[in-house]
Amino acid sequence: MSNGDIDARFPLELEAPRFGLKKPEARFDVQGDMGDDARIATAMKNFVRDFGAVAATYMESCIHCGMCAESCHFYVATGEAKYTPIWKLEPFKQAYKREMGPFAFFFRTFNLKKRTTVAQLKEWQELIYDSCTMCGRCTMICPMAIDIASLVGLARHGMAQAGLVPHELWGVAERSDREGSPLGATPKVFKERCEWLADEYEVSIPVDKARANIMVTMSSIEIMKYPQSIVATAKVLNHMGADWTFRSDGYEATNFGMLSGNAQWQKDISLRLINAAIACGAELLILPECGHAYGALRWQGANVYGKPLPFKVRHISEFLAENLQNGRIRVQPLAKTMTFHDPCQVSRRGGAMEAPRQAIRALGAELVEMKETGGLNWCCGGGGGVVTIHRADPIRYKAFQIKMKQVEDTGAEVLTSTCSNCRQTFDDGQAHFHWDKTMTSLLELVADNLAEAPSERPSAVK
Amino acid sequence: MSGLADIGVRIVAAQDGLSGNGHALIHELDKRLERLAEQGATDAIDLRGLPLSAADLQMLEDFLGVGEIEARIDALGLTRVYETAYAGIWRVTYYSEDGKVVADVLEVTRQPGIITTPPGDVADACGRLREALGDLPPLPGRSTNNCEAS
Amino acid sequence: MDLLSFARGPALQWALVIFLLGVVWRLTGILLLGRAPDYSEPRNAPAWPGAFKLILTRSWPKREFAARTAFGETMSYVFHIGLAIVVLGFAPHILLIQSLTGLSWPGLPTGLVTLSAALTAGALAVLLVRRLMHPVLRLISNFDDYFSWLVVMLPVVTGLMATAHAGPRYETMLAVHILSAELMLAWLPFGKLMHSFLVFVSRGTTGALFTRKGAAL
Amino acid sequence: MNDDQTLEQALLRQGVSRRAFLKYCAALASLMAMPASAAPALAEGLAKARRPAVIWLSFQECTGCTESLTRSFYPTLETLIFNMLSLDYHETLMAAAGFQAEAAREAAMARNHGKYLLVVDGSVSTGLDGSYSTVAGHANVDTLKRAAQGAAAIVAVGTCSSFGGIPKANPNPTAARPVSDIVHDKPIINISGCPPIPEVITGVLAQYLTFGAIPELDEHRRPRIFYGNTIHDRCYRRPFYDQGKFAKTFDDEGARNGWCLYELGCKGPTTYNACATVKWNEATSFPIQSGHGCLGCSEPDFWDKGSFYKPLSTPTWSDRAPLAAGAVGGLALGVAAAAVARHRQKRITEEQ
Repeated sequence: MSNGDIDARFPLELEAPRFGLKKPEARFDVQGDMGDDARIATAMKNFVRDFGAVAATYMESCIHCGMCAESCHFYVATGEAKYTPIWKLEPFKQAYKREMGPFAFFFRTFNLKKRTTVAQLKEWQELIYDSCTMCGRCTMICPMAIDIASLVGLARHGMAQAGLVPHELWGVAERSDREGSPLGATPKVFKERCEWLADEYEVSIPVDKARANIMVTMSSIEIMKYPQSIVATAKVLNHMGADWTFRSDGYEATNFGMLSGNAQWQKDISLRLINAAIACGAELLILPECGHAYGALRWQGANVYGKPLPFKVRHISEFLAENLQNGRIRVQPLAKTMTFHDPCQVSRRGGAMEAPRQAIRALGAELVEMKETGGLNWCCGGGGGVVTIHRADPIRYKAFQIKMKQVEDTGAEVLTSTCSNCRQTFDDGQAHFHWDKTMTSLLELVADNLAEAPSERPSAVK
Repeated sequence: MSGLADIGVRIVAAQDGLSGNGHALIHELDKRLERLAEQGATDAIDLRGLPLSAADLQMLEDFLGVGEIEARIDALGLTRVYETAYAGIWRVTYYSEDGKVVADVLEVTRQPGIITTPPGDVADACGRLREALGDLPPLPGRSTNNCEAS
Repeated sequence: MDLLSFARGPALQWALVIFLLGVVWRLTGILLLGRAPDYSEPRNAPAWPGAFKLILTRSWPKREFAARTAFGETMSYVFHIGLAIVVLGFAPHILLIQSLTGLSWPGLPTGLVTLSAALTAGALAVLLVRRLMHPVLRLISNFDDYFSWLVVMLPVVTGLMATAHAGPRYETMLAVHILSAELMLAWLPFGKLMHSFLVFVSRGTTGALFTRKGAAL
Repeated sequence: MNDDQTLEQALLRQGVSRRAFLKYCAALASLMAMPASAAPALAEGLAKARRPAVIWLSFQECTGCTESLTRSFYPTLETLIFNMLSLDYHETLMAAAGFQAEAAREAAMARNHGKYLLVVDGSVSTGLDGSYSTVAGHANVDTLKRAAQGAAAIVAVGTCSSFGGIPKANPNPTAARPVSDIVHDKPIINISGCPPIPEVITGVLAQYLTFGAIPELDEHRRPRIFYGNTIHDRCYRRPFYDQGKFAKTFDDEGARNGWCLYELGCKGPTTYNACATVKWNEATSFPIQSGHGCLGCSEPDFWDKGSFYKPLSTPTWSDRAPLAAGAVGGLALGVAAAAVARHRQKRITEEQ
């Protein structure tokens, strides 16, 4: 299948409440025209590549207690047993036991674990992609502390190489690798947007400065759907008098290569950011309000690069919190009750859980926590690429109801988060359920409430 | 090396509290006495076959009391028989010739078997009596008695 | 050789040999697989205290999950704690452990141990029914789950029977009890019962990895 | 001989009154844990019983069983039992010796063919055609076979004749066997114990005489009436076991307090006998009461079931080398499995 075909068959839907490709019919998706043997061999090769001591520990440890189901929004919302998190890994576990486990010899010799088949992987495509946001809530309930989300991430590698990814996700990932953005935010589009926004909002937006202390990145969701975020970013950084820049050779923080499971694309996408940051001599790379971008660069970036990164990587919420607390960002009090939706990859799995709360406190707003919050927050249902997959809509909407109930229970006036993917999932859910709550961006709230008389200190801010 | 003398010995008092078995036994006696009264059914309870503490036994003795009859039988050692204050309940204690208790029984009966004359003994006695009678000098004017009927 | 002598003699020796062989085999086979270096800038270093933290804290369920998992967790606690009381509290068991490891501690009254065993057996029975009824558990269960259940249940039941003098004569029942425990020992490394060791490895791994990132535990 | 006399007649002749006999039966019933109300029936049965002839054969034994029997705790009643039996041949107890004794046995066997009770103590040597143990030139095993032919029943007194006992212990140089291994066509009652409790021997004989039938036996052909419970179940120290209170050494606080001897290797839990209830030496005591664990002497192969001082729940072996070998083997297999897996990982990953 050529790339042109994909663009024609699944054109971008830029007017929809959340970005994606045109809705195809329900199906098992297959990319490429490999035979079944080649496909399964490729899947196995890429499954096996990932089996190290950590994955092995996890796969040996499951006691089949079934508790992970109770933590998963897709199981809780639907009651369907197949959405039990550990069940989603069944073919992956099967491959492990047969090929790499300590007793693999017996499993092979006596065929105690059968070879994984293409039919099986096709069946599991829905479980590995459509019904897992890799939110990691199941890790929190597992009595053996098995990190199922990371295993799903690994399982996706084999699926992607074997061409068994849901089309929309494959499509955006491929476009991302090819064009530099999953949603059409090519370098040209990005630069034009920045210029237009600078004019429209009368704000200085440096792009492609040769040297800068801080390199800022954006999510294409923000670029295309929430461009105010670009403005907000610029306002805050300018307010601080920071030495910063966007780079047209490394601005896209989303990494659909990682979400689809294509390790090569993941690397390509990450290296763009890393090389751009190195090129401009940045000491700090700020990741935008995007969940998986944090996991991709903050925690996996250096490993993709193969050595420690020569700059620090921080999420925008961490940056805001630090500078609100040390007074470099000064804000007017925002006397409202506010509830915060933790983006799974930043909070629970990323470890930046306190930063947004510090920022909210610095804003002077009253934070009303949801009943399950922080490390145990319910996922919005759209992460892990799920929001791109149309056939997952029914279960995603069901899962979203859990989220809506949580938000309603707080009674807070403002609903905010630090992930534009969560934000578009909320917007989509809001439209679907005709809900009266709109998700806001914490970054935009800070930018909108900056104190007057910005300090145009020339000194650099680390 | 420590000598045997160094090994202290502590004498632990035997269990002497009431175990409750004595009370259970009295309930049992009540049932069996009722059967004796209504159906004439006799019964016996081996006191040594039951886990009774010294206190239990003492309580039983005090509770049952002593009735009107007491007998001592001298055959291969002593046997002591007495009726308790509750007519129909007898205590029969068998001793060996050197005075050890070999059996201790509560009999629920109108008359314990050990007191009753064994039928064989009666027949033997009859023969012996007649023999003895033959040795007895006859009184003038009387004929010999006959105990064929017994 | 009678059954009891067989159970205490060669059977016990073989069971322990298989047990040790299997446990070491499996742990080594897992831990010696590749381990990729992590170049990311750690949020917390060193991370290993997190391993111990999670090993401890994950033993207690989180309040947020309680409503949905209370029943299964309660039953599991009953049978795990009950089993621990029986295995570690019953004097003859302590003697066995002492004879093998030299470690010893005071035993518990037989009545308490018997009660624990009965509760354990009850909880295990309930959990089996649950496994057969609950759609999730039925879906994810395999031979290992049912066989492991059996080899745990057998020593509990035969132990109770031996204590209660039920079934065959005591010495036979005792031998059957010991043999059933040996079956459990021999099976432990090869099935899910291995979690008695892997729980430390698995929780420790996640604890350390997540502490490094500052992620929620 | 007065073999046709009833027991009652024989006793009366010796001046034992009927009341005395009834009293004896009450004691016997109590001893055998029969219901007290059964005493009159027992008396009636025994009174009418004929005195059976008894032939007592001693093989590979230590005379402990006979010693035990002659130390029964009610001397008068004990005499009574002997009065009930017509003990026609017992090498240790009989006055006759040599050819006279042999002749007496042959005569008794012929006279009571098919009716006599054969009592055996000692195990039967079968090695070298039985020549390890002979009496008057006859191998024990042959004497037993011959005597068994005319026996109504066989009573094996002691663990040696019941189960082989110490002569049969490893390495069993004389190929010693129990009676039940040699004789297959006669009823056999085993009265095991090393030695058996004297009251148990007399009790079983009395019961056989009274009812004229083999009593109810357990798997090891022992009368359930005496061998129905374990020492442990009837032990006065049992409450300490249940409370988890154990003597750890023979001179510690627990031992002084009379706590349970399980940890010192007591075999009470797996030993069936009446020691804890009937006791020994005029009901004075029994091993556990005097501070030593039960050796399990009334059980088959008690000599070969591991140390007397190792608790029942512990291994009978102490060699840990196989365990270490297992762990080392596991390590080797684990390393090999990981190496193979990594090799496969490399191969699978690189092949295209």
